[in-house]
Amino acid sequence: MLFALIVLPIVAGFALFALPKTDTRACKAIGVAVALATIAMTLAARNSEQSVRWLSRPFTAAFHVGDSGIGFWIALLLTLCTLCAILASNVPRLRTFIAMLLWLEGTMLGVFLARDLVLFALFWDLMLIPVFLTLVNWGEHPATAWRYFLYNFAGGLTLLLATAAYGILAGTTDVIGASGPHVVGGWVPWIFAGFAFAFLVKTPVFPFHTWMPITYRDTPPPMVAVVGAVQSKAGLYGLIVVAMALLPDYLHAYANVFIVLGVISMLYGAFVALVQSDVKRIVAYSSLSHLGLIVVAIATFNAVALQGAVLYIIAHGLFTAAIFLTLGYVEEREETRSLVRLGGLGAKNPRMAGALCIAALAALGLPGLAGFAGELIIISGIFQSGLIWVSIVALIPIVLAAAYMLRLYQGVMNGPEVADLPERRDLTWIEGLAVAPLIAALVAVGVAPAAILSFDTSAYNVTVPALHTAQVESK
Amino acid sequence: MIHHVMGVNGFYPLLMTLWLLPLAGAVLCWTFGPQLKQLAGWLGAATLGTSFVLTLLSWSAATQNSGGALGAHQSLLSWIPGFDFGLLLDPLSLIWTFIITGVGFLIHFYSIGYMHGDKAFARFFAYMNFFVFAMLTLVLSDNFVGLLVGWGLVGLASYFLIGFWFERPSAVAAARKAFVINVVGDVAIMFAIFVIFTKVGALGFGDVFANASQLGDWVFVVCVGLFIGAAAKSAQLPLHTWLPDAMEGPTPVSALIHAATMVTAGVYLIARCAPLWSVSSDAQMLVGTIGALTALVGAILGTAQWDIKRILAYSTMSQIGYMIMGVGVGAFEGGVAHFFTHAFFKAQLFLGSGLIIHALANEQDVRRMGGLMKKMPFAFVAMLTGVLAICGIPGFSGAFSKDAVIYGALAHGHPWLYAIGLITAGITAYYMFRMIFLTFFGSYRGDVDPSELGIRHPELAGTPAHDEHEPHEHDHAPAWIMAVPVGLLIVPTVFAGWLMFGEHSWWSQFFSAQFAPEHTVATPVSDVMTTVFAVAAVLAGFAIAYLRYGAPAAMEHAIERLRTETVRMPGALANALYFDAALDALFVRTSQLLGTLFGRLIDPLVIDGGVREVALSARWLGTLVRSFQTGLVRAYALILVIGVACFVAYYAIAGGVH
Amino acid sequence: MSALPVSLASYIGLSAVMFFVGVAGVVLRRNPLVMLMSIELMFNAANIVFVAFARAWMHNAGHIFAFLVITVAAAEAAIGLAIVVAVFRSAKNVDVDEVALLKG
Amino acid sequence: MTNVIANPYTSADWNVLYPLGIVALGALAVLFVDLVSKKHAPKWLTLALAGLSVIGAGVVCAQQYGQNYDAFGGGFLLGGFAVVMQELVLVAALGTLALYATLGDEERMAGTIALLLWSTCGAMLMAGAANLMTIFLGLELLSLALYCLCGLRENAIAREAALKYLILSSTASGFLLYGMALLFGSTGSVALAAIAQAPVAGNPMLWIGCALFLVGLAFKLSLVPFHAWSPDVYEGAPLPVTAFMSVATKVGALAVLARFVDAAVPSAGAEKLLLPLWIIAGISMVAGNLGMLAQHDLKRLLAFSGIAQVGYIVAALAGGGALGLRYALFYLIAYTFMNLGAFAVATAISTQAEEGSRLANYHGLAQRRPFLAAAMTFFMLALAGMPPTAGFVGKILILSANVGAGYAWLAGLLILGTAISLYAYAKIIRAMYVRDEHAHAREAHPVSPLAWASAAVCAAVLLVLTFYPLAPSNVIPLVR
Repeated sequence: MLFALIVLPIVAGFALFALPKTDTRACKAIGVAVALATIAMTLAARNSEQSVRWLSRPFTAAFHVGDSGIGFWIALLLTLCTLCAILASNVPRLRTFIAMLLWLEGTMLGVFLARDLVLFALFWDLMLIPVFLTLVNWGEHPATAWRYFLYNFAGGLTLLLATAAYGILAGTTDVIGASGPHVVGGWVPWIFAGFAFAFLVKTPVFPFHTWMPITYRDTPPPMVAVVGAVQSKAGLYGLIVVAMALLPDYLHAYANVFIVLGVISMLYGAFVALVQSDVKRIVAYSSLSHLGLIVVAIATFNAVALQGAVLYIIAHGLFTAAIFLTLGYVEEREETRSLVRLGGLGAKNPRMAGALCIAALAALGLPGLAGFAGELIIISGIFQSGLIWVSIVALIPIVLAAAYMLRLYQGVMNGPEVADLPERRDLTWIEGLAVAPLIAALVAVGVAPAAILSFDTSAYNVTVPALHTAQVESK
Repeated sequence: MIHHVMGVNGFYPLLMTLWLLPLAGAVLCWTFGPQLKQLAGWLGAATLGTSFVLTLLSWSAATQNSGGALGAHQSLLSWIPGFDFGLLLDPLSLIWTFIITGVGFLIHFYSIGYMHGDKAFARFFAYMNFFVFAMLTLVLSDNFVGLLVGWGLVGLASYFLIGFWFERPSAVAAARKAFVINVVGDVAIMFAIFVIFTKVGALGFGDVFANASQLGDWVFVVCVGLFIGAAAKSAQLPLHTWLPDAMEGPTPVSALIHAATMVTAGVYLIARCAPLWSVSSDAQMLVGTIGALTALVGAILGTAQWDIKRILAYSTMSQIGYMIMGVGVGAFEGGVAHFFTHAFFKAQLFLGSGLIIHALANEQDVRRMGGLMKKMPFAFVAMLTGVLAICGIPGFSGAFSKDAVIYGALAHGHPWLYAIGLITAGITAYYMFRMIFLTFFGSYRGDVDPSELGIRHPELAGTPAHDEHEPHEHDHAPAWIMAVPVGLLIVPTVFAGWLMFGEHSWWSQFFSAQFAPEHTVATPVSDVMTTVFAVAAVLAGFAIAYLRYGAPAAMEHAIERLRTETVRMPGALANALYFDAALDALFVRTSQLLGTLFGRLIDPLVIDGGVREVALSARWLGTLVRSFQTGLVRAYALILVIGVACFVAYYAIAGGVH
Repeated sequence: MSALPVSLASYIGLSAVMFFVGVAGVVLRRNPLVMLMSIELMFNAANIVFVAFARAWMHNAGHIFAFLVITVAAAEAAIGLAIVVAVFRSAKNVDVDEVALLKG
Repeated sequence: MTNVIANPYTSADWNVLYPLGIVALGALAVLFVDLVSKKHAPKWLTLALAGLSVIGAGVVCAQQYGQNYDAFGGGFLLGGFAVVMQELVLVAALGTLALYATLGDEERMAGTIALLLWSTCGAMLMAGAANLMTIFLGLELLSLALYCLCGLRENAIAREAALKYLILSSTASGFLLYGMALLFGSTGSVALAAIAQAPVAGNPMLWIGCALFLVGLAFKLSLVPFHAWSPDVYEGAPLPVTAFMSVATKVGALAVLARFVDAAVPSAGAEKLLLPLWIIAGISMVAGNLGMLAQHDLKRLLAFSGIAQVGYIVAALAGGGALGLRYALFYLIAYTFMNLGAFAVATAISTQAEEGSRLANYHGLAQRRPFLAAAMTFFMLALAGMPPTAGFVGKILILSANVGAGYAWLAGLLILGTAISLYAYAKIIRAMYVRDEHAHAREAHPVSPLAWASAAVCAAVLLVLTFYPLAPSNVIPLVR
């Protein structure tokens, strides 16, 4: 089941090419069907795992896939985002584009469901390829693809190196989802550095972030919805299941570095987002800001912060995807992304405005929506772990988020109608359908986030009991 | 840990219904707006009316008291592990619910007339109902997180309603400003929540207050955090600047959200957290002082306004200053009482001003009014009762509550705050009667050229021209729809204060189980003397206002005097004491500067520049490797020989040839 | 006429000189034919060493090797000539420095 | 008495050479058929004969797997290692035949194929060679035939390539040979094992002999700084020859090198003795990849790539551990298929008139030939060491070998080199996938099914090597 889940989208992506190039409806229909199937299979595959022997020397490795506790939720997010992205896709050469989305889904499912480090690294590098090809094919600037390539493959390389070295020291790489064997030796700091570099570049964190705004700018909206929402989480997921679980001593030792980088990212991204005029760049920098918070959360080794981090990973994915998709509609209709040009669309496009509004509100942490729950739990965890000043500083980006998200929303939807914008109709039902599940999930996760917090934190060497254990004690 | 729940646990369907009805109304109005047309207004009002009735029916449940558990508690759902969300209706939240649904109903009803013909009529009622739902969430929540959720949602509703006419850039900017400042408050409350969660391990009010001692010295931090939240929501210094701008919203919005209910959430928060406040005298001092200063500054700024709604906005700020001062110093009963009466008379004033604005086709500048008493006697009566109440003329509602607050400051050992309260009372009388004289007395100035009145930019001076709002002549709603709520509000505006009259008033009975007995100090003057002082101050204020605006001499030269006053307005007053400019320079400009610096300088030059150097050097090295490929066989042979020479040299040395 | 025994070192010395002459020829001469001849010199320098040491070790592998090398060198010369002729078929004089189409 | 002298070797010795003999006879058969034909032997017949002999040799060779025999007094060591290496050479030959089927002209076909087969014989001989004589013989057989093959085309650059190859390679052979002579002189033996284990202290002739011997091998492997010939020769030679050369010479030379390292490692001075080898391997990884950055010709680019790839493989031998050797072999196998695959794609887009090796030929290939473009992408990713290719697994294995053997600096250089190479390989990928405005102008000519199939097979093998747990430790034998 799990193997099938990973392979299905990849194979389907190839199979699409058997269809005639012009039959975009069929391509889309198949894409949607595959995405729906992956959602169903992901749900069905919870708590299951599969393993097949792979290498026995120099270390044991296996094709071991399964839910690491956290991976399931991200996989679910991924399948949902992919479905929405395929529904919302409306680009030239649609067949190839949908194939790219499906490949991206399959490879990323591999990343989040891999229980073996080598398999993880393998899918990690694979997931970069569809994005790179998309940038080459649909991007506006050739330099963007290179920048993406340069940074991410450099990260992929250090990941490979670290994986190999870890495997040799530990004797096995079949370790994800548990607290792995304790590795020691002079090499371990370098192994840790290799992992950390890959994860921090992918997330990204200041100062490795400069590939990200331009990548988000140039990738077509449906793809960037998946990339911004889910691919960026690969780094954080890696930090949790690899750095926290397998190399806790070193994450402890270098926690301050991570916290400082996270805090800088948080503030840096928020400030830059305040003054951007390209709407996609605003969201890109807001991601830098939001994900910085999660990096801090992970570095605290606090169970509550970790639970919040996972919740916020999901929440951030949902609202980022929703914002990007909606902005994609805007761009498609108005042929511009500049806040200088845009304005006043809300009057004629209430559905579009509503979707963007809810997504933006979730992004700025409106209480009751998903983003708020994540932020609240994360920062409580940070406070709980004694980093009081960090928790205070972490509140600043929330205020800034309100400013830039409203600037974004109002700049597009409010104000007097701009006469020279091409006037188009409101969202079609299928476009609405593409955003609706994300919006619904934002509300649902905001109101009842408990399920996502239920994973077992004990594998991650946290120092303080998690929320649900606290509950057990209290009863 | 034993769970302490405030209120008697049970199943209260009425409570849940009155909470959720407005949400249902909002959803219906939003979803079926185009189909409902004018019915949306009636639907919105009806849900609130029903909620109000349900509130009255829940009265006995809210006031039940069994073994220390006061009020009704309804468990709802487990939000995150360990944190259950529930509803709590006790006397404190009952008072708020009463106002929210009661006054809210009247304002909704009024809005049916006021908003008649607006193209987004249904959307308006959806937002309004949503606001009521959010506000009820705020006051009915039994824990800090739920309160914060309501806190954020009312901010959102406020944002929507301030920016209701979102085609107007000024409305859009005002909405954003209000929201961002309120988020500052939200995060401060979040911080307080972190402290409580870490130190106490629970977030339910009952648990927290029962274990408040575990907070230790952190209780001051918690109080400050909560107070920053309260200050942002309730327009306390220095976070008040959004409130005057919020008048960009339709007048019923100003009446409901920015006068009667939402802006008093800070008062509710402090009253709710009375067990925390009563153990932190530092917090009392801080909050009481800021409340008093806000009352004073709001009143001073109120004297310099020309826009009728901005006058009322500053007066709201000033009056909330009183309430905050009251609950801040520990006079919870008095502070809450002032909330109660203020809700009536301020709603009354706003709705009354709405009548004027509506009749004058959206004219809001008092300089262009005048002599309206004859044209609009009903509005005059409504406004006058409101003004008398706000000034605290004995017998009118405001007198009882305001004097209780001012005296409370003295009784809790803050003579300076007492003095400020009395001075503010005088100033209040001055600017309120200034408004009355300018609006209703003298002759109508609406046909005078604005420049003669000193209005340099009429379009910027509070006279918005929003066609979509302007009702068509033939399409007026019946006049009674707007008149009835105003008329009904006159009753509590005048009489509500009597509930608080006397040593063992109904009010103090009502709250006897809610608030712990207050620790008062011996006062040099009695409460009766306080009323005398207050009346004296009010009379003084009235006298000045009369001399400047109401006396026959002033009336004769009204136009010249107004022009002079406008032109000679001191800069500090004209610019609202530079609060806006200071906040702008300190935070907004700085943030933008940093953003520009990072985005334009560090990203492209420092980081990318470094990476580019690396890439370029790789390419340069590639060219270097290439440059050896000259294509000449002999050159290759030479390279080969040199390589061999190196090899041989190494091996010769390593092999021991000396 | 006295027959002085020739030491092993002399053979090695001779072969080393031959070898260096060969190497110098490859690097310095521009005529491909001369270069090929220089390479033959290098091969034959090796042959001298083989034969000398075959004698010294009393091991006939050196001899066999030398024959092998002679054969290979002959084949190489043949192929080399063919290629040189093919390259310079139309040219009046032969100069490897003028053959540099492939570079960079 | 005479019996013994006349026939020192038994049939067991000669049995070992069956595969080689079949290939050599195949070459003769090809020539014979051409001789008896009216004008030329038909192209298909030549290729079929050659193909049959190569496949037959492969089958016979495979049957030898598992037998261990020191043939010809240690001149040729039969064992798993030799079998695997010979099979690789045969694979290269078969692939080259497929390319010739597309590109060769009938007139010269028989001679060309015969030379190719003899060249194959040389490489196969090297695969099992364990003494200096067989090594030299194999090397020269391989090289002499290749000189001719390079020049077998009627144009100036092919001949220039042949001339350069001839002169430089012969010079290198001269060094190698002189080194061999010194080794023989200093140890009195021609057996690699005896040489490598000779006492090293106070034996300068041995050391200098080693230096020259290793230089000769490094030249054949085109390790920096002995690489200068390879870009020019690769570019100038006909496409199939380049393909063959890029694999077969490297397989042969690596087989010898691996034997030498394996034999030398247990001795006392081994670390010192082999250090220069690791150093030039490290330099090659970086310099080879750097050299790729500014190239516009696929063959030239792959020449630089080959420099770096061989650097990786040699680096895997560092430390001399048994695992390192196996990983080197694994990577060599993978390298064989990825290189052949890339050349197969290049052949598929070639015409008789023009070889498809200019990078310009690849612009917008994805539009014209999406599957070829996909295959090429796959090979480029494999060369770059990206998943899901065997190149990825191979690199991980080599890294682990390096780190495990204490040569972390080699691992570091490998990472650096790979990082640089990504850029160069991605340039080709991008060229293929970028939208070509003149797409309609470039007519997509028919693709040879054989070239197509070769590419597909290579891709499939690479994929299988990635996912099939071909634990190198189980299947791939040691030097024996």
